[in-house]
Amino acid sequence: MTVKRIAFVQELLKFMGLEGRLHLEWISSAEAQKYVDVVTKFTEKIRNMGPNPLRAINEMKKAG
Amino acid sequence: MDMVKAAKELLLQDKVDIFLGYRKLDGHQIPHGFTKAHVDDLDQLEISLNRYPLEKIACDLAQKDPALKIGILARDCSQRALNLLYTWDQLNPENIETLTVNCCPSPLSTHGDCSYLTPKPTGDYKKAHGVDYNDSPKDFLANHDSGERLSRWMYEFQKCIKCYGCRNVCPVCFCKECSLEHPNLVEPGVLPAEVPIFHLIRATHMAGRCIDCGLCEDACPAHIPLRMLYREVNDAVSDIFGYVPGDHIEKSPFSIIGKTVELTPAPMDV
Amino acid sequence: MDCEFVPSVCSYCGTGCGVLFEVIDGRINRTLPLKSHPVNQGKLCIKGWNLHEYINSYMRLKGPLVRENGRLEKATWDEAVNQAARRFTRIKEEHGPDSIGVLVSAKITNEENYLAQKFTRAVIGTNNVDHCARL
Amino acid sequence: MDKCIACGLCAEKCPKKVDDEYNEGLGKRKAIYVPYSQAVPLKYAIDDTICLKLTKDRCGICEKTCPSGAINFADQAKEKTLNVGSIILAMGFESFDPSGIDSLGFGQHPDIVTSMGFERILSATGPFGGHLCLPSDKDHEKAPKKIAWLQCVGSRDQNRCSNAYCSSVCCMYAVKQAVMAREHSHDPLDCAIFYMDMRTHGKDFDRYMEGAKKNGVRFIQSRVHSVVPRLDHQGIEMRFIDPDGTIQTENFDIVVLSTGLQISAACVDLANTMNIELDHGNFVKTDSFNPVSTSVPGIYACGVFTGPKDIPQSVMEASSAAAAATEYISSARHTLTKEIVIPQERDTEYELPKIGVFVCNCGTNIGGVIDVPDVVAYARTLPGVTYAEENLFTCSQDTQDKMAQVIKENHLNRVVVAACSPKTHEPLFRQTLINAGLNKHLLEMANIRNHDSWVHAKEPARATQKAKHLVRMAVSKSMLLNSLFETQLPVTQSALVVGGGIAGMTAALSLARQGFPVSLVEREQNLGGNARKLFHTYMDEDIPVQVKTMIHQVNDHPMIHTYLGAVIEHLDGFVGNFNTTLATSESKVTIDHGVAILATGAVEAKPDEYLYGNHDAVMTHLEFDSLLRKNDPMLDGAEDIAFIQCVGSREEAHPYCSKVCCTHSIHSAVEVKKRNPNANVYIFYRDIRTYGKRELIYKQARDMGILFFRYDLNSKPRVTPSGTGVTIRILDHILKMPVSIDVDILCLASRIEARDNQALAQAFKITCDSDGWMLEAHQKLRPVDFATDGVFLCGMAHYPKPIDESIAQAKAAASRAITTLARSSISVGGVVSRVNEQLCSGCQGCIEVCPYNAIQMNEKKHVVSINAALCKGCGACAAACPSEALTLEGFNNEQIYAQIKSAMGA
Repeated sequence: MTVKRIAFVQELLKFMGLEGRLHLEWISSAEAQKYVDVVTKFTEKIRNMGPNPLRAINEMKKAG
Repeated sequence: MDMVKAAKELLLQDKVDIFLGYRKLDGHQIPHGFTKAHVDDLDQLEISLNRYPLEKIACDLAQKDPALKIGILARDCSQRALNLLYTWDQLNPENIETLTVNCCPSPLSTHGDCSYLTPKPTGDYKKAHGVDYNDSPKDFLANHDSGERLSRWMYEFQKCIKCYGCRNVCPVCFCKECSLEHPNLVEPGVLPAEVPIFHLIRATHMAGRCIDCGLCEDACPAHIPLRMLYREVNDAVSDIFGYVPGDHIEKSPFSIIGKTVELTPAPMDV
Repeated sequence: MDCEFVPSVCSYCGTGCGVLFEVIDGRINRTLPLKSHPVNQGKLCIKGWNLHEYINSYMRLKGPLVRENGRLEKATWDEAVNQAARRFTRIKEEHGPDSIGVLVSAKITNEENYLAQKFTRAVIGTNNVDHCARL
Repeated sequence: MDKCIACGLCAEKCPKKVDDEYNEGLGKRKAIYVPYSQAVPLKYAIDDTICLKLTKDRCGICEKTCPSGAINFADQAKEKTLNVGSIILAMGFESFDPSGIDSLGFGQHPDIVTSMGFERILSATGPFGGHLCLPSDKDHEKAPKKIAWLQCVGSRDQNRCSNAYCSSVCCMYAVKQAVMAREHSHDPLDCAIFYMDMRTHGKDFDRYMEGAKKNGVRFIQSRVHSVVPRLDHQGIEMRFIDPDGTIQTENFDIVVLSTGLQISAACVDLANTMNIELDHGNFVKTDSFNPVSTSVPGIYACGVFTGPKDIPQSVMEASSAAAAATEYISSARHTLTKEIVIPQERDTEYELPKIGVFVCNCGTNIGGVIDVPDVVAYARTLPGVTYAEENLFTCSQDTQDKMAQVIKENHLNRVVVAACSPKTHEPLFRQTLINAGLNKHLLEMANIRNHDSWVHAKEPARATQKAKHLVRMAVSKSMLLNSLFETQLPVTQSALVVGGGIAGMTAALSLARQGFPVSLVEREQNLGGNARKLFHTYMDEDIPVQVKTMIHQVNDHPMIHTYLGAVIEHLDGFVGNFNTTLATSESKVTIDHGVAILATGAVEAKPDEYLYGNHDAVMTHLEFDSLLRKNDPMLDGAEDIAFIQCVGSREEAHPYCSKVCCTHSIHSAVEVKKRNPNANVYIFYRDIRTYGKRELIYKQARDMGILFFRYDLNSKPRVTPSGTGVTIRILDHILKMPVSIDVDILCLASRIEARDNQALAQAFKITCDSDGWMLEAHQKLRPVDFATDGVFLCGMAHYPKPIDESIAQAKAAASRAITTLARSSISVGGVVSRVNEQLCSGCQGCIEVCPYNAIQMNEKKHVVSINAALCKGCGACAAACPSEALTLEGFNNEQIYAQIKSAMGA
């Protein structure tokens, strides 16, 4: 179920120009190293993508 | 007119208790529920170029009386909407009779009289900064890079005045409580709405549901190209799951657990 | 079961959008935009979409109520009007006419609105009058 | 041991290292250690053979580092005496040690490993963290490109070891390891399995093997002659004869020896002490009709100790042994139970939140990294918090008592414990709340150990910050917590058993012997099912005689009511409270029952090939058994008899193995040969699957001169009529020549086919798989349960199986059923889903996603309703509902949003 929803939302976000910001990975509680690797890699990836463009838009809007 | 005769027959032979169609009142083509008691009113039956969500009205009626037999003037999109509402148990197919109206061109008929077939005019500014009504999702994706897609959609979304018209007019929006009114998701009383959360919530909820009738886009006072957005939603659902809402009576892949779809999560590319 | 549609004009503001009431068995159930109306062309704002809600609202006031000992009690029109007149007169005498303001509503007719401003200016004697739909 | 909190400081400091036997010597462990990461209870143990303190009275550093004073070097082994009514032996097996077989090279090269060793290599908790690499590579980086598995190492072998039996599980685990190794590997990996017969006879196993084949795992039918480490260190050389008869040499990076299962000397000793009879393979001697009973009354055995078997069968036998062990001592049930006195629960509904926050130091586990006093001070500033303190060990008994005291004195009505994982300690803290007179659901935990101090040990300042965030989130959720209540529903303490074959009768008898009334329903006019048509088991037990005894026992038992010629017409209710309407030809009966066991069996399919139905000489097994039973003259006159295996099984339309036919055919063949030693008996097969102890009868058959011909699916035997007999033509795979054999009787090992269980499945809300077999809750761990509570399965309705396995499963089903029946009531509620009928639009999106069938549609109101007795609180429905009409109690949207908001508001 999760994989279906995520696959769809990933498509939708891509269409909106927000691709790559959602990721799904199955990690069992026994796979500590995999968890660390995935989270580190994803954090790094998001950091490289720069600040959240939506935050800027919403702040601009609030300021009028 | 054959249509009138057929509708009269439905009422007179008690096949339906009420027939939903259109009539002209004060110069406006508006929906009307024809009954056996006033069967001659059917002489005024119109097909109407202005489409209203007759299926939603049928739901309203069915909710008040689940046993009510309803006749309905059905375009292709209505037929899809009805199928979807059958799927989700909002209408009982045994209680619905349809009179089909030619609208979208099909192999059976060469012409269609639906106003939605003509392209909508898109202004120059919208073409330059927003999203063209008449673009196909695939072209839009191909012709604009990621940053531009975002800025174009945000341009469209930030016009939203949160009238909820898109939801209110939608023939397949039947939930009693709507996530768009959930204070934790969409902050009430705040305008403009935080982008793009309102529209993304709606888009996700339309997945596996949107029957592409275009009434939402028509009802939008801010001219947001909603039909094009939900077409992308439909494309995604059909590409991933091979499911076309309203095509037949079958629950959406998001409501079926199990092996029907075998997907693996997309890899993370850095 | 009867189901008819009644075209009307939105009463919330001065724009005058065309609306269509879905009336099931004599009870208004839903508002739709009137697609062929020249003003709004099938679109509505959030207020217009919910135009039908107040008519059957359980919170709607259907008769005069007078507050007695901190509680609202049902009263006749005469009692209510007399009490209001008495209190307004006293307030005006003690604090002057500008201590009173009148807010009128879009949900009453033009004529009633006219009367309200006439009442405010001529009877009470102040220009403190306003309307909720000053778009 | 009570004091150990498994912080691991002792092992960190311990200076003594040895090879870790759990990782098959591929890694190291300390002298103070946790034997394996899933150990329950999670406590450290000292290896007294190597501990410096215990062996040489030096060191003792662990005692100094232990923060909770859990180490006691003076602890001695103690002798205890227990008085028990029954004993169950479940002592398991040891993996065959291949060091003695020189030709396999084990111990001569680090990259030749046993299957157990390879299992550890693939495991995330294994020596290389789940990274597939060459054990010979010191850096654990070099990945293998080619891996070979050698089957039957220490099994089916009386030359190089004395294990004549088949170990039953190695074929399947080798396939699994090959598939998993390929998944683990980043580069394409060549996996080859060298085998004699592929014995993947379990449920869905053949499908798995075919999938592996399709994905490129190579299966080579060959017994490998020798495994030689190459002198140039370029892998391992294997020499073998391929199916065409040519000698081949191939190099592999890793060679896995699929070692068999055997009984350890210690187990044999214990068995001898107990006077339990063992068989040739040192397994406990059992019979088909009492598969878990040993030769000593009152002592039962299960698992590999009674014969080689896989996990599902072991689990079944375990439950089965429990049933057998309790059958004769059931009168003692509940005689030693003690009642717990629970304090009156305080009504907190109209109180303002008064939150108490307890932050745990966990010795130095948390306190060593996080500034706990700072977190406590911060917690005091949070809205709603009226009390906050730190504990050294929140989970210790004295702290528990103190907490209960604090809760009472300060009138706390919400409790936040910032400590470890709710997985391990939530039940404990819930008990503390109960003891303090609070509803146990008014507890929220913040995991500042596993999620914080352990992973951010190097950044104490930021870890403290994160601890504050976690506490703030927990506090904001706890503010919205409600008391949740459980109600008690009475249980109808009787059972319904559907199906009166061997499995159904066994289950009914087991339940009745344990004191529970049983309604046994059989569709036919008599009991016994398929077993009435069978001849002998492979152990030469007379099946019809045994079945007759069983039918007598059923008919004579006062607790069993049998309904013959009856079908289930309607079923209502749920676990503990079922209500079934039965229809017989004359009347209708309504039965109330608490549980149901489905034992509807299976049928022998009628073949549509090999002239079956068109020639009198061609028959199925059941028909052949009837000849044997009646000593039919047709048998005496037959000089040549043939058997064709896999008729309708393991084909595209029916891709499963019928499991019993190889043994059945061989046993019949042996019987024929015994009656007429001059008869020629031929068996045409694809893989001979005489698993476990059944291998011995295969050996016997070969010794008696029965001829075996292997055929492929794409070159099946061709059968043509010739007079009173038939002619079988086949391409012999050794001679590479067509062979033609005239026989008088041809017996077809026809497929076992599932019954049409659709109506039953619908009534009991269970599912059947694509082959028609009923689908259990979990193929390995819950083989007799359904996802629907209170319904159990056994016998061939689950999958084709021989009598001993059917009986084991039937007793297991009875045992599982008794876990419900033995209680007078079940509690319902707590963390379950709830429907807000006002918001439900009746779209039924939730019904499809509920894995437990706990949601029904209320047609009248056009809304759904949840059966709290069936709901397991998974939350799938809450996620599926578009209107948030369904919420999961204790995890409702408000609570979760409060947590998210509080996390974002940092």
